[in-house]
Amino acid sequence: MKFGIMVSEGPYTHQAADTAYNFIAAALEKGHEIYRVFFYHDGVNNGTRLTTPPQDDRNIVKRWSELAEKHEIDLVLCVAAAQRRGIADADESKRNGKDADNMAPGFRISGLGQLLEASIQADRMVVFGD
Amino acid sequence: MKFGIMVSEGPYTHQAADTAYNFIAAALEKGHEIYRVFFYHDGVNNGTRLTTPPQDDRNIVKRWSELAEKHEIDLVLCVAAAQRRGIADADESKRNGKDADNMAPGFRISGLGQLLEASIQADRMVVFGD
Amino acid sequence: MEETAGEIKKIMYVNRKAPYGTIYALEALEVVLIGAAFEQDVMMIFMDDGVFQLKKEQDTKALGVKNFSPTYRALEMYDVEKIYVEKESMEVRGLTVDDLIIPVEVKSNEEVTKMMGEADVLLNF
Amino acid sequence: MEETAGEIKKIMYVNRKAPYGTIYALEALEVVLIGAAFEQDVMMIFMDDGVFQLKKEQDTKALGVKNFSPTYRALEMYDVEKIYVEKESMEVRGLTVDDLIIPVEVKSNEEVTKMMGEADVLLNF
Amino acid sequence: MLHTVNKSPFDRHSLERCLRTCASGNAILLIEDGVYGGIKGSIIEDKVKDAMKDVKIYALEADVNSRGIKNHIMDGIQLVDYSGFVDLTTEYDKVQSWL
Amino acid sequence: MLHTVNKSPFDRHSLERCLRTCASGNAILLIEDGVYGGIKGSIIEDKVKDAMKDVKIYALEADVNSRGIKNHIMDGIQLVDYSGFVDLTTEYDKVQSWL
Repeated sequence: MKFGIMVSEGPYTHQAADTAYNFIAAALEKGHEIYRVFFYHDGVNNGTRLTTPPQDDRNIVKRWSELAEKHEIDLVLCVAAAQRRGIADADESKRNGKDADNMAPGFRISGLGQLLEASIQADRMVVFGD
Repeated sequence: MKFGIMVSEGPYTHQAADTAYNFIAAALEKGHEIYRVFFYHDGVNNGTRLTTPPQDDRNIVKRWSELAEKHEIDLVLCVAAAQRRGIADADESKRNGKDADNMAPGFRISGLGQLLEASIQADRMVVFGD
Repeated sequence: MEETAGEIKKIMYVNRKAPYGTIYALEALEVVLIGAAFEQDVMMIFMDDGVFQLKKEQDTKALGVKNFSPTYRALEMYDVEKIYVEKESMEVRGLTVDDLIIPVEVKSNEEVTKMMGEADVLLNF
Repeated sequence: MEETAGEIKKIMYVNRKAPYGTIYALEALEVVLIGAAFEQDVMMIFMDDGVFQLKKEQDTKALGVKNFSPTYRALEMYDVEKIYVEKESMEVRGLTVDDLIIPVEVKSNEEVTKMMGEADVLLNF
Repeated sequence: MLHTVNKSPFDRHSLERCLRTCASGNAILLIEDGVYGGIKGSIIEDKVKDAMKDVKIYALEADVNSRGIKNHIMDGIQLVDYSGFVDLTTEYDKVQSWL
Repeated sequence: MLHTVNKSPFDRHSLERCLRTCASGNAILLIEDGVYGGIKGSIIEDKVKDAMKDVKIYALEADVNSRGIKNHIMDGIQLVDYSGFVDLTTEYDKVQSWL
């Protein structure tokens, strides 16, 4: 089956990002397809490469990046939500007149249409939030 | 009177950062002293200069930076919380082996001791969170 | 944008959170507005604290944030016409339809259950 | 660090949130450990879902996060000895002191009210 | 002692816990989504009224107005602005935030 | 239709709202802090038991274990792992997350 996933909270503070990751890993293991993971609200904070979690803790951002690379999963950060919260790739950073960017590898920034499209294309839409 | 403030949530998602700001502005207006604002948990996300809120919305981060400059207020981001969430000044960024930093002007990164110290030194401690 | 034409899904936006205390209501509204371009069969249900989103007389001047409640009035222009409010959620909060900024269809909890059952996709905010 | 010596304040850490679902419990514990160096008169109250922080038998292997509940056992070494749990909060959740990972003093809601009144500073997590 | 409650009583249990735990002579300030606790005709009204015999209840005006419930606030709940919020924190010896 | 509840019923009202709104034949999966809703001897137990006449209730094992409540889960609530969570989402036609 084809899954669309929405993640609405950032890493570490709420469990949503962990549950979503574990769900997706299990779905892939069973041979399902992940059509897209759409990060909305504080969920965009999953896409910053500047996190440095404690040595004995999981690295949530890196885990997403590795998942995207290994399984070619489309990880999309909502552009409007990302602007509000200070997540930017090089293009966004330039467009917003910023002097730095912080997006992690494996993510891309795009519009809310990507959420709707995933909702329409996927066989199942699952929302993880607070 | 001397106030210590703790802000436990990031900008935009929860109202805590707005309430804290409005409270502090009113306290300063009345001649009170703000001993320190300590940003903990997701509160550290108040300290990123990469936010680009919509034109017709308030700029929460900039508002903090301006407040700090105008009134010489000590805005402290908890280092452990900031590392987990990807907020770093130039030093932190270098120490953590990162290629970029994102801390906004007027903030500084320091340890949890700063929260305790504020709790002890201030006449009143007020916590804003979720 | 309409590569998805042909497939029409029943999309239900489930709005259960109050405005201003958190951003979910505002960002949910942004989804609905963008979603209109996809020409699906959409409906919005306001239940629990979500009914407060539609409260009349919101005045955000002293708060210093944007009052986004007038945007609900624009939903009609976006062809979002199926807007439901759960009866029990209003009652618990001491509200009636006269307190709401737009005309809505009031549905009982039982009817909400049925509508949820008939939707293809539920988007939760 | 002890520039503040001389002033001893009664600091009450108010723990009302469950572990793992959110990070507040873990980060509150970090405050308490660091705070021990300040040699104040500290106490911790666990009430509402905060009592779940002290639940025995936490096993986080399948979750993939660190089990931080053993750290509560270390509080004693940090001279954090006043650890209270609200009786009513346990009852509502079907828990007893036998379910808890460390010995605590059980306080009624009325006693909690009194203790809060006697504290100088309340830190809320 | 001043208590702040910032969550809707229809979503969370924090207002009820605050009402149960606050001491006679304390004050409660409803802020953010907590102001919904001050609404007339809601299922929480009786509990709030009952508490008002022992504690003074305030609501933050900016939060009341933004939510459009100024005309719905129960009699006896006093509205304060941010300056009034600051005054309450100085008038009482400490603050308990029911997060 | 599958419902997920991720909040403690002692903190929020989402489990109660879910129990009231779900249809006969639906399933409910307790995840994250929602697993506390499955505890024996709590004040919510009767409501959950009552709902189990019409809906099947599951709890996510990783969340149950991490919270140390494996031996406290009510009879009739079935534990599933993440793979079982995925199966439930495919078995039922859609998911309602009671955030």
